[in-house]
Amino acid sequence: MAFFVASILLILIGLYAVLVKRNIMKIVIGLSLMDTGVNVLIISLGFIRGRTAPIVNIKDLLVNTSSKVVDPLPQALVLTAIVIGVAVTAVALSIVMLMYSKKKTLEIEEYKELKW
Amino acid sequence: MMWAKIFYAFLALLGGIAYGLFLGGVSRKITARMQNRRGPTIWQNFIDLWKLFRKKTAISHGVMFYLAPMFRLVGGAGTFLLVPIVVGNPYLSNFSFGGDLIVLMYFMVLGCLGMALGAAESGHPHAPIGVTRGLSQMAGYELPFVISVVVLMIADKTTSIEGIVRAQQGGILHWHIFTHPFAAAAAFISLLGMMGSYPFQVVLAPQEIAIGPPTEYSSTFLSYMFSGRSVFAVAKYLLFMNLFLGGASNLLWAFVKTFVIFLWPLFITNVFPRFRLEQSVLFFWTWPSLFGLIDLVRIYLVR
Amino acid sequence: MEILDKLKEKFEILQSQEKRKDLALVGTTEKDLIPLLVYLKEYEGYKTLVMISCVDWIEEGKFELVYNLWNPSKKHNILVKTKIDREAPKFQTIYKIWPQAEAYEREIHEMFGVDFEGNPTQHEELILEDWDDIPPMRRDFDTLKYSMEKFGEREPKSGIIIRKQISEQYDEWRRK
Amino acid sequence: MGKDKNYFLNEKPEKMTYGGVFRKINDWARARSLWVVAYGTGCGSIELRPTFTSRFDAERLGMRMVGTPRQADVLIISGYLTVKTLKRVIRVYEQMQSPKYVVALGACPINGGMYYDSYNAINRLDLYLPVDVWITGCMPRPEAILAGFKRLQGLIDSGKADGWKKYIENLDWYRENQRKIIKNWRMPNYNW
Amino acid sequence: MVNPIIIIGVTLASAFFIGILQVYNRIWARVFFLLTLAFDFLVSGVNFYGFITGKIAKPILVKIGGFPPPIGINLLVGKAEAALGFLIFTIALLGAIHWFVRGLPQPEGKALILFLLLSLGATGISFTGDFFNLFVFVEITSIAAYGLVASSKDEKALEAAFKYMVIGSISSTFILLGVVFLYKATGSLNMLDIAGKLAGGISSAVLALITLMILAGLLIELEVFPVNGWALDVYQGADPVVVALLAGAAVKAFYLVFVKTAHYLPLPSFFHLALLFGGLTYLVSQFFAWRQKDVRRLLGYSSVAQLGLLILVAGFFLNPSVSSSSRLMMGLAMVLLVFNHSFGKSSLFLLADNVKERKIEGWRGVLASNPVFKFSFSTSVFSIAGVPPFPGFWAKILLIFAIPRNYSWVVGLVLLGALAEVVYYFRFYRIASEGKGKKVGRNLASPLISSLILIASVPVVWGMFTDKIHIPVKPEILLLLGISLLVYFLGASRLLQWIASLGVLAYGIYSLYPYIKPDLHGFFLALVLFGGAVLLLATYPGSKKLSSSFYPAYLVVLFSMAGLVLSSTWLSVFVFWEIMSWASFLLINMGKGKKAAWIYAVFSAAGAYAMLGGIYLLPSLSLAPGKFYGLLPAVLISLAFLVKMATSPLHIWARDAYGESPDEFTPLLSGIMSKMGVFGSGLVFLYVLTALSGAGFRYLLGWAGALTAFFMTLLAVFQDDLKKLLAYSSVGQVGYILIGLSLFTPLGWNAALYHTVNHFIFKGLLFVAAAGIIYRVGTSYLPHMGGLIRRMPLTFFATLLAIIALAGIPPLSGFAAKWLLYSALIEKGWIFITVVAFLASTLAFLYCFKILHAVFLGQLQEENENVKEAPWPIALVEVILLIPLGVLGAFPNLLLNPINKVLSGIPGMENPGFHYHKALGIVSKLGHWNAFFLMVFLVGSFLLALVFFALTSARIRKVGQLDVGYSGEVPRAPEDLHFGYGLYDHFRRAVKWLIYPLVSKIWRGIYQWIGAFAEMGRRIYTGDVNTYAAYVILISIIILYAFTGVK
Repeated sequence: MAFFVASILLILIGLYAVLVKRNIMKIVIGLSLMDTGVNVLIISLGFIRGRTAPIVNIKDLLVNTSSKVVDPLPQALVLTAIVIGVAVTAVALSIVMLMYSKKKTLEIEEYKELKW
Repeated sequence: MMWAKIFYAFLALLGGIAYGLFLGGVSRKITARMQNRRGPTIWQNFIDLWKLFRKKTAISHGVMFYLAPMFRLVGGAGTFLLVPIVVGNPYLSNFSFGGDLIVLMYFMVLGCLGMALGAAESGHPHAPIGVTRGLSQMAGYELPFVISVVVLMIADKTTSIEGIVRAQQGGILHWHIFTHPFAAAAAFISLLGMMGSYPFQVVLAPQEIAIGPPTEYSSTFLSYMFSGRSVFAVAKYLLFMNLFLGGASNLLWAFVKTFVIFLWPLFITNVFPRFRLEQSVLFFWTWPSLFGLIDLVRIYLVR
Repeated sequence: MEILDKLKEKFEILQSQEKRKDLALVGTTEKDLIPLLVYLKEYEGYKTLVMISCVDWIEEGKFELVYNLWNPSKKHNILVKTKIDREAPKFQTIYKIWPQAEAYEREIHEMFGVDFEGNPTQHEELILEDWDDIPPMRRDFDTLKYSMEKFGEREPKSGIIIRKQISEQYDEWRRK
Repeated sequence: MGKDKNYFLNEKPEKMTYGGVFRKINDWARARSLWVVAYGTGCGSIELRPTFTSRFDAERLGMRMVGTPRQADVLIISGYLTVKTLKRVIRVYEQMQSPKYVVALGACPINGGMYYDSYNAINRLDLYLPVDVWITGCMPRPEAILAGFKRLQGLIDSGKADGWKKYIENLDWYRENQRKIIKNWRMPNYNW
Repeated sequence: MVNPIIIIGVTLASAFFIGILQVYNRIWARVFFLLTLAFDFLVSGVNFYGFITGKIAKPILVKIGGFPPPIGINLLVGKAEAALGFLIFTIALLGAIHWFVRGLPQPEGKALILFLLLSLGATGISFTGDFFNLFVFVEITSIAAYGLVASSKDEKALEAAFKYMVIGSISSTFILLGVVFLYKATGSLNMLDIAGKLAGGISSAVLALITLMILAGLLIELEVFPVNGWALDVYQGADPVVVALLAGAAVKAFYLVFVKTAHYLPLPSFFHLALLFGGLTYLVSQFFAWRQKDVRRLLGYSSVAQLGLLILVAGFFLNPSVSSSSRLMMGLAMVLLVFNHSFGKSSLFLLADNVKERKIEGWRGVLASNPVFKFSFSTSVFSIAGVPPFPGFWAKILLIFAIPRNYSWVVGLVLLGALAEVVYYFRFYRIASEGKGKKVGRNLASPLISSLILIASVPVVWGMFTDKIHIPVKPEILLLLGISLLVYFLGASRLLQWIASLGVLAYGIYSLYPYIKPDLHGFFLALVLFGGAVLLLATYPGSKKLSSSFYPAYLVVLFSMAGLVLSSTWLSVFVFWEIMSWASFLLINMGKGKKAAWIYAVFSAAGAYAMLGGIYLLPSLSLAPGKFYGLLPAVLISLAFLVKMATSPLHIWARDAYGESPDEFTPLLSGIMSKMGVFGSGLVFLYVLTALSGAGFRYLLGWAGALTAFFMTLLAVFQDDLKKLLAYSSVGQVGYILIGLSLFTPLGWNAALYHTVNHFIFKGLLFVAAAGIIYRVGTSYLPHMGGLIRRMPLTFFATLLAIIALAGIPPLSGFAAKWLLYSALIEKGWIFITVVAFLASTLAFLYCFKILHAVFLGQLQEENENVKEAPWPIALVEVILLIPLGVLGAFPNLLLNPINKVLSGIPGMENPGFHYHKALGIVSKLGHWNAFFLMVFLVGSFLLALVFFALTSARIRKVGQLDVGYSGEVPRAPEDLHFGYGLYDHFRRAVKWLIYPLVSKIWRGIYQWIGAFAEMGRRIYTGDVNTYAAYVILISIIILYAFTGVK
């Protein structure tokens, strides 16, 4: 249960960074924080008290594993979610790099040309 | 039967032209007397007409210029013939079977518009100036006249002149001048505009635009216009007699009543200076129209 | 008049005379005339140019141009005169200073033949249309002969010389 | 139509008969209703004002002032004529419709009057226009003018007032005289 | 049937292969890229074709990795998914073509890969049947989109990409959370499986919350109102090809998923959610685009609005309480809207890429120089704005009639939005078509798309007229409309086109002749056909620079009017009314006044949409006298007709539209098209209002007609342009017809129908004569004409008779209408209206004289010296139209008898209110008028006077033009004497207070006010990422809170 609350907190922190910070690098960091928060949340959803990780590598887990193992599906989902989070952060950083090369500043005020 | 009607109508037309010229002579005499001078003989208009008619040479500016006097004469004569002199009498009701009051109101314009086009083709700037002034002033005095005519039509529930005259039979008090005084007032004020007499003498304005539209007309053309205008005047007097003074039971009464109506614009014309055009239009759209509206509302409420 | 003294210092005044309390006369050279006029207009308040007239001194072979100015505030008139050569009468226009001068100069040109450079309409006919002789106001122009020849011989009563007859009557009248 | 084309009556109007059964009546009517063109050419036109208004009232004779030469019968030359005014007077005269009459007031049209030696004023009017009635006086008073009009009416009645016929018949003589003093008929544009 | 997994597999593989190949040989990489796209296009095409022709009955289920649905991930490809797949790859292929034509952004390889990934992602989103798989494809599409948007490397693009990335990640976070919680709640990820579990509708609050979280994520992607700041910046900043792919394809995939999610997770309050956000976005974005300066941002607003509309449609489509027939129509409307928007919008974005200018002002004159650009630009703009033949128009009709009766206010909202769309799109079209010419880049893709739109609209039109909505129409009309479009291809010489169109019209008359029966429809059909034929005759020697598409548009207008008149239901009235309005807009746009055409388009669109709203409110669509359907439908429907008749408050478009339209078209516009307004108003009085109930409304219309007659005539007096003067006078005369109609008495309708024919004759004649004059003199400015009677005598005679008829002076036919009208007015007792009508007809004399004097009489100017008579076709038409004026003047019963026959068919109009008396002519209860006698009397006495004059007159001498009494002076030139300018300045001083342009000031005020409101409203998009993110969070909280309440 603690994991659940922690992940929500993590997401909120990330969200706070995105909403308030004026520095685009900090916004990207906020985003990745939110992403990890979500991943932790997914894992905590699948957690059943008193069971172990669904890695069937030791013998005693081979028989009726379904009762001894935590729900394996969220684990699988998280794997792809992490990969996607990495991809998104990579693209985001490349965009930030290009923006910095163009205007030599990370201040969000400079990037408000498109409005109304 | 039709040929007899036409013959009598032709006689009535000649009588109308003569009466018009006579009234013209009388008006010149009265105007002279009011200006403390002897003035011409009563028959002066006849002499002028004859002189113009027998002039030796004339000039023409084009086809429309050439036809305009005929338009004027035919327009005047047509208006005269559409108005019955004595209602009911087969010989003196002219061609009133041809059309009712609405036809007459549109017919009055034919003569003026025809003459206006001929004068405009003369190429002299005075002509269009005079015509535009005349038409604008017509827009002015047409409003009170229309209001009073509509009042009569709605009151008597007919649009034919005979119907209106029959509605006024039976004693002086039935005449529309007494039953609808305000409408009559509006109409008589607009009569001043129609006659083009002095407060509204904008069309011919001798001082400003040298006789206005007929500037370039001469000799025989002018005689046709002259007779057309005088018979047109008589037609208006007859119309007002039929609309407001209960029509005439016989020819004598017709002369008397038309002469009275003839005197009304005459006295006004000799004592007033000339309005500018916008003053005359605004005058017509305010005071006489208000009189007319009073009667119009009265009719609307009564109905 | 102090106005005349003031002018004397500033301009080369050939002749100055005070004809009446409200009328003075000043004669200057051809060169000094226009500056004098401008000075009078701007500084002395002679706002109005009443008229320009021309006198034909045939004996001296000179035309005399007289400019009449009027000072509305002081109610005072001043005549400014100059003499120009008669054979080739030429003078500058003052049309730019007083616009109405254009018409005056045009008339003088028509009547005397004085050529005002710069006047835009001086060659247009003003009064004499179709004129075919020397300018009529010149003293060497005989109007009677021109009139008789152009407008037709008037049948005079026999033996009467018109010009003499009128002048005699005039003398008798003066003597009475 | 060039700008300065000459719009004058140059071709000769064909002859006109002047007789017929109604001539007496027509002449009677023409005499009784003379319309004068309101064109004051000289100092005499101030005399016409009292003639036509209340004091002397020429309307008694059936005379009326009209604005345009087209409708007029009588052209009153009321004073000296310079070359400039003569041009306009001739043009007005030609715009009038015949039968038309000319009345000359004052001494100047007769023999140049006091301007006999002027370089500008003409000496004899009837060299240029046919004149029916001369009214002498260095500007005749309205009574004299009215007498003149009565005389004109008499002439018209008797059919002798045929100045307009004379003008048509020997137009060349008149034109030749006119050309002597009028070089060209183009008139300057006085827009000042 | 090809297994859809191939598309995904092949595209993915080739994307990475290109990455490698690109290093060695760039050309090969490009070829390979195009090959993959073509392959995908073919495969999706085959699937789509299979579904369309029914070969593939049920949806294809693809099990990935062999696992059955609830466990393994699977692709579920139904009819909608196949269609969307095909759409995505079509747009992608066309976008790619444009890229190659225009030049790829550097670095080339990466752009190609991202392009493939984007299209792959979009297809994946629509195909997948599993929620988590959906999240994965959403992420693939988003990442590819971030990359592509950033690929053009200028500040604007980078800024847009950054904002897109920030908001995109937030929305995908929402989706991911939703999906996972969904798994937690339902224990499954497969869509069908979950749908099975929640078939009974979501009862628990938690489930509702979860569904809303997913929907919120999707709504952010679907650019809903407050949160679409990022989308607008992307549309404005990014490379137009990318935007075309995004707006055209990617967003549609999200939309499909949004509909499927809402379908599988049946949330009770979903309908209200969709209604709120869809409607809000649609309406607000349309008005925000009102005064947009930047072209791409304007297109952005328009595409956001279209998406809002689609969300609204989805709301109704999935609403359980909606009847099955309207659900079918809503579905059809959805499909049409999706296709129409994708094609139209992507083509517009590609065109925007061609013109380097960003600001609208820069686009001035773009259409003038290159026809291909003009074709594709016009087709795309018209199809999006909902102009008839294109699918957008039919979608709008289906949408309107699918909305259930208790949500009628939504119809109002949709129509208002559509009107706003017309305003700003046609303002854009006006600016583009004004000005001389401007070079534009080469573009191959958008003409392809535009021709696709044209091809696609043919089956849609066929469908609409045959089965779906079944708008009953005479087959000849459709055939004739088709043929008249073919005339365009004879574009060689004007003469050939003229003769061809005459032939087509003759065939049209031949085929439609049996329909001319003695009823209201037959009467107006005769007017349209025969009147149109006469006016078409006069169009031949048109002005040099008239475009070659004049005659097809002219024929389309004619036959659409014929269709309108023959229609038996209100819907077909609306359809042909729209075809007529837009075809006439094209014709007016060919004249010199583009602004006039724009105002005309806006007003007629407003009228048409009001009519559509009114028709929606009618219980039955058939043209049959029903009971009183209430005032609102009557007012709304008659609004369209009043606009066309330019009645007083709605008249401001008339002067410039008539004045600046091509001279050849104006006779038709004023002669016949304004009569369609008369026909419509007649229908409204007959079939919507019953005699008793509509009295108040008719009295109001009577006053409107009277005031129109008065003010328009008064304004006509002071006009100095010939055609504008005739325009005002034409509108004024139509005011009289409106008075006659609104009397609703036999005599009144007699007057109205008589005046309809009369007005066609003399107004057609006047405009044809005006065309002849302008053709010869070169200008329509009155003071430059004068004295033309000497050069154009026939035109003068024709104009003279037309003017006498117009003024209503007795001998000619015009008077009959006036006499009938006044008798009817007095008989009915509307006395104040009679007075105003009389005064108006008196004022008519003023401009009658002005026309004749300023053009024909007075002095002939020097420059008009060698003007010849009007060209022979115009002279011929003048003579043709002259004859009826005289004949009808003498024998009015020639026209009154057929009108009586027409009216006798209508209940309550049997006795005509007058009869014929041998001696007195026409006798009504009130008065009499003997037309024949008056004509004989006038002509006879005129000839008599003429002969008497000729015999006794003095010798008359013809005198030159300048020989006038000019106080002795000689006038130097004609213009010294000609008085053609400021003829009524003295009258203007008297009525200055009456002609103050109050109404046009009000309309301009409204336009300005809405513009200002939109200007203020747009300020919420501050361009700052933080505020955008704040909006997103705020809105999602609102969604989660407000809509979980399980009602």
